[in-house]
Amino acid sequence: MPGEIAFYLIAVFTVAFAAAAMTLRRLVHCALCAAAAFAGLAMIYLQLDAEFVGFAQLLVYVGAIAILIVFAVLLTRGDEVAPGNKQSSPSWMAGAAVAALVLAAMAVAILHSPSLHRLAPSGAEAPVRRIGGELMTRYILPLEMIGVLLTGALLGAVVIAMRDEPETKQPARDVAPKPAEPLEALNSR
Amino acid sequence: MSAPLSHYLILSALLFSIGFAGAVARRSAIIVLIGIELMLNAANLNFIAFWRYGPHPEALTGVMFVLFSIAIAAAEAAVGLALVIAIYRQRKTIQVDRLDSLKG
Amino acid sequence: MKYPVQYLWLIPALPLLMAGLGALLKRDQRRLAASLAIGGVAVSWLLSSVAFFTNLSAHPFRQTWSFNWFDLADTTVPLGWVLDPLTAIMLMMVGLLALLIFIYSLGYMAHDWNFTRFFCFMSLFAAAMLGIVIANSLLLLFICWELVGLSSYLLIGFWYEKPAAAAAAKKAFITTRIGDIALLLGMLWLYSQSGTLLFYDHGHGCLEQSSLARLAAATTVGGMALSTAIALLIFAGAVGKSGQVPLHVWLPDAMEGPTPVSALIHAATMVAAGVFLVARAYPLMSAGPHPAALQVITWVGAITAVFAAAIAVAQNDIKRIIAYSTISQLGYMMMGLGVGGVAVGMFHLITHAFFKSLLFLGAGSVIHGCHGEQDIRKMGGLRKLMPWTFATYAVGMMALCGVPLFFSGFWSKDDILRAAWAWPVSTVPFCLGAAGAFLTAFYMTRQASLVFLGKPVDAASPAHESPPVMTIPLAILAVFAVLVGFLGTPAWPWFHSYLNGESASLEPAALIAGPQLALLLLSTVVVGAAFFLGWRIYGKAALQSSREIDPMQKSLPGLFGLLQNKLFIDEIYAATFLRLNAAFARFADWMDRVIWGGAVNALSALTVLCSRLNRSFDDSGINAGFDLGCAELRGAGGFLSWMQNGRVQRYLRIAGLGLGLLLLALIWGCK
Amino acid sequence: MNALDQIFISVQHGMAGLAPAPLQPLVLMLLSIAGLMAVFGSCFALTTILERKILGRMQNRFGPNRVGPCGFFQPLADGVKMLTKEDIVPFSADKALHFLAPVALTVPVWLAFAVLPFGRNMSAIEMDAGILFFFAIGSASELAVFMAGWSSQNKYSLVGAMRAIAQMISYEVPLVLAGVPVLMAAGSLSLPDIVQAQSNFVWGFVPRWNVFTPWGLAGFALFLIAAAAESNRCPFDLPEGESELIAGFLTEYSGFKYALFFLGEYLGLFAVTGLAVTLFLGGWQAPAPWLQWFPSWGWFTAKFGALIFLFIWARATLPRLRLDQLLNFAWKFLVPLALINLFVAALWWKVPAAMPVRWLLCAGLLVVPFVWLARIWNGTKPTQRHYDYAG
Repeated sequence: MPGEIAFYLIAVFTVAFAAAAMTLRRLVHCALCAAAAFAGLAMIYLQLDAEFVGFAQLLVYVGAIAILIVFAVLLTRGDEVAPGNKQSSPSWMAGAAVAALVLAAMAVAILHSPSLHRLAPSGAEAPVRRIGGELMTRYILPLEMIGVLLTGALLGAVVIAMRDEPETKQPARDVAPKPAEPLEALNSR
Repeated sequence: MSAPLSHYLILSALLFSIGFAGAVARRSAIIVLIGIELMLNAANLNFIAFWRYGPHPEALTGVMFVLFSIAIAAAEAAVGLALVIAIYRQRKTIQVDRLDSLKG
Repeated sequence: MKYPVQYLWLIPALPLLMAGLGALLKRDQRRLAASLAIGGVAVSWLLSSVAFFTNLSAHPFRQTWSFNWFDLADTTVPLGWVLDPLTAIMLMMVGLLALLIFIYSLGYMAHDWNFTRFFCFMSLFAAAMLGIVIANSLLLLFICWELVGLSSYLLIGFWYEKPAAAAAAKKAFITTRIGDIALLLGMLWLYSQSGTLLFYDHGHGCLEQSSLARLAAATTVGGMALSTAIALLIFAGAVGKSGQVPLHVWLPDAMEGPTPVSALIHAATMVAAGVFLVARAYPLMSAGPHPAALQVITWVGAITAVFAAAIAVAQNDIKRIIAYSTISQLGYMMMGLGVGGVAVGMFHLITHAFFKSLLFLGAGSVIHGCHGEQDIRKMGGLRKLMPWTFATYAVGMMALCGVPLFFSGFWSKDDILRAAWAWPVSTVPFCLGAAGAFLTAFYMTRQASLVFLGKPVDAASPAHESPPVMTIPLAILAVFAVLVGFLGTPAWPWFHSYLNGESASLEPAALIAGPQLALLLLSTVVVGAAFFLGWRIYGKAALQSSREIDPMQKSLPGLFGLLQNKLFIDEIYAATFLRLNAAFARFADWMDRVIWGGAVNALSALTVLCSRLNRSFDDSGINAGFDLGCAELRGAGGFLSWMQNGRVQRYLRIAGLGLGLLLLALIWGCK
Repeated sequence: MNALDQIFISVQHGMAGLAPAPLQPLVLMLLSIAGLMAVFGSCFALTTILERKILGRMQNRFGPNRVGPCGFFQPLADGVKMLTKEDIVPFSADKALHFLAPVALTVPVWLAFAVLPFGRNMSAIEMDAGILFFFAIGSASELAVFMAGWSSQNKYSLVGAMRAIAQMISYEVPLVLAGVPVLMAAGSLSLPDIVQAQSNFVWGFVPRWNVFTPWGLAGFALFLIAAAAESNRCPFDLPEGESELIAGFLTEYSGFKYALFFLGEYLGLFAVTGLAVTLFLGGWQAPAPWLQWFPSWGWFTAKFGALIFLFIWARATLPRLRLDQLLNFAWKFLVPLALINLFVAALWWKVPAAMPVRWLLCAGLLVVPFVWLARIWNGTKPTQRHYDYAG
């Protein structure tokens, strides 16, 4: 019973923050609400006995992605709300309608599924040691691929976001690593 | 630890739809990205729920999938936001409805 | 030395590795980049030769090897390679040409500041092309197919700072993508029907008897055999890649790329990949009692052959002429496949690969010598200034025209004409083919006269001969352009027997048996007449100093103008696409405002819909007179462009709508 | 001895035994929380006054010496002052975020203490992925710093927050990487397991702590440096550099909220120091077999105090870095070294344990890149930097 209450509390928390993240006016608020929603999901993972995944979610989403989003908001001056500037796209009703359709379809599907009232088998757990073992044996190839992908994404992100130097003749300055860049950009404001 | 599986699925569907609605209805590219992340997370929640409630929780497949998915989401967010910043430099806007140079 | 088939992957892997290494090099490591690329392709050519000679004496003549790529629940997705005569021949050809053209590029690209990147892309291309050749799975073939398209895109747009090059790259990529989508659909369909994408799998492959019989027996829309439908979809992919009508528009523009690229990709290998695909899937194409797919292939090929040859007559850019000639020759190959089978088409593919890359490299040499000038009206008299280039070019030209007996093009083209003559369905393709041969000889005469004969004009005056690193590959290619033809003469059809896994015998009598002799004479006469006519019109013109106006333009201005503007195909596409796009954009606008905005006045909305539809019908009705094929294409393009208004959110919305509908359909389907 | 060692546990269970049975787990938990908050809260007070006195001594002056005996009631006085001060919220500030930021900073830091083993059987939660929890929780503080800086609507605050985030992100990488070899050695992410893996003694008297291996020593040094930066300690305290940024993201905070930030920073330092003790210094293990009579939490406290003293000492000795030096140091020096260290640690377990050879090989593999990198970065002259906003 306490588990159930905890679940509903966290679920309401998560959905509320997710909705806030999608509807609030200021982008910074949206980003922070999204971070809270991600944290709520991490709690749900913990509640589902997926300890490792929950912490990974927290580390990656709250620790990294939320920060990235916040940086992006500041660098694109997305937090400055002009009075007459509308935040929703012209045909947002169509979007909302499609989203509602999707929700309805999924809800119908879920409510008709035979696994509707299945309860969790007890004793399921994902010990870190076993996750590590599986990662190093059965999932070694995906793991390597993820490594390659992350490297590529890192390089790609740096290259894309790198500022084009106006004068190329100048010998390459001591290029500051990536996190320093947003700061420089910020300083120049 | 006794909420039935369907509640998790409904929660996931809700998150997915919220993310989707945000992604299609807001003008800011950053919100669109957040919405996409939410959708990804909803999918992850499904994986974890099915892993936990499935007949073979010892197989760890759902957990593994989510771990990989989180890693990919991180890469996606990094590249996506870098693109947003690059677009902002170029076009001075990140409102997706004004980025239509690919118009056919 | 035997080549074990499971190591066949080494052949494409080497250039791929070199491409990867090349990508890591710095811009000034030119020597290293070139040696890596050339070394990689040389070793893989050596391996190809070993594989070829292994296959020559192999028994059975087709060996395959496959492995599981990944498992998805109960489904396994295997990939694999095949070593059969088709593969072996293509491996030899691609490897050798790639090697020669890489070496040639050393000279041609010597002054380019992106030298290392060029070799990286070229290696990538070579890897992908070799991958297509060895693939024993339509999936692997498709992967490599897309990689080839990608590297073609990269190389056409190699000088991306030129807007024309960037546009041409985009055009090539997008146009071929239309065909690729059809190929993808065909692939998926084939998979859903036969359950495998392996070509040959010890009796279980999709090109083997059991599966073919099943596919040919089943019927689909309009009573068409399933095998025919799939074959046509696959052929659509080949149409895109091989520049057949109506998707040929990208190939002439692709000449914006560096000339070695044109020679390797847009003459010898990649565009021939479409032909190769049809040859590879030939069992599927010809399955069943009434292989309708082959008829389509024949007609498309024959029309392309004449159509492109006609346009080539009036072009002035030295590379564009050869590009249209390539399209035309690809049409011949398709026709050969349609009427005569794998061997006929493939033989022309091989001979064409050699003489056409020779011509391209020769043209490159001319351009190099004339400091980037490409307009043949501004050239002339290069015969004396560039003797090596002239001699090799002449060989290539005569091979292309089909000058009797000693040139490869003669034998392969004759092969096709003979098969077309014997085609039971219709004799029109034969006539079209003969007409095409005439036009080919004519435009080549025109080009050669204007470029090499007469006195030097304008740009040609300071021309110089190219360095040996360029002329030696030319000479080697010229030798091949002559010799390859003797592999498939009617007297000693070694090529055909090899492809069919038989052994050839020398029968000189076959040369004069049946209609053979008459056909040989006929094509000789056609070529001779064309040479004569060309010489009459242009041989003299070449002697004049100023030729701003083409002699044909003087006598037949209307026809010439039409041809010079490529029959206005580009303009027609542009006009219709734009027009329909506008109509669909209005439609989209309407959707947004009325359906989503609120269904309050649904009745009036219906009226508006009717009137708008009416109007768009009127609009396109006025523009009637265009043939049916283009109209269909136009519709498809218009629909696609409605969805592509460039705003991601529209795409997302459509995707979401699709997801919702799919789910609902599934739910109802399950009940 | 055992009774003394387990005295806190016994007391906790004894008190929980008074509660009705169904509530006992809850009561146990609450007692742990109360204990942690009491101990580290007072530790915070003690550290502030000790730091000021030690700094005073090192700078050849008296520290605070007015309030109470030898000035030891100074923290109390400070506390009273802080709590009674007016709470000022800037007019243009984002009120909600301005209020939430100190909370969001302090709460995760308290949570991080939950997994640290302070003595034998003395960790509030025994978690399978304890160290992962520690770092995951720690990452939340970056968002809190951002909230503080952004909600103040003040340029200095924003710049300070951005600096702090950049610094925290950058130093989190070497921090985690320096810890990874220990996890490899212990084969577990659970902190009690890691301590257990460092029990025993080599040759009967050298403790088998990680710091006594080449990779452990290097990892310990890297970890301490990164930890100092993570908790904004001198010489890495430029996000709140009072002379440059009028205290950075703290500018607009006063009174109780300011006190919370202050508390949060010190608690962060304590948490990461406790982790360093656990990972490298054998946690609560005694340093010699004949010293095992001393209670385990005593050893932990001793090591902990020594490390805190080290941090205070560093503050008195080293000058503050410049921002570009700070980030270059993280990415171009610490991260490569940490990666090399990771490799060396892997090698350590693969090379047969013929002691001298293994030692020499691994130490050499670490020292050579260290010297090389140090020479490279020492040789580069500081470059002229352009500050657009200055003019």
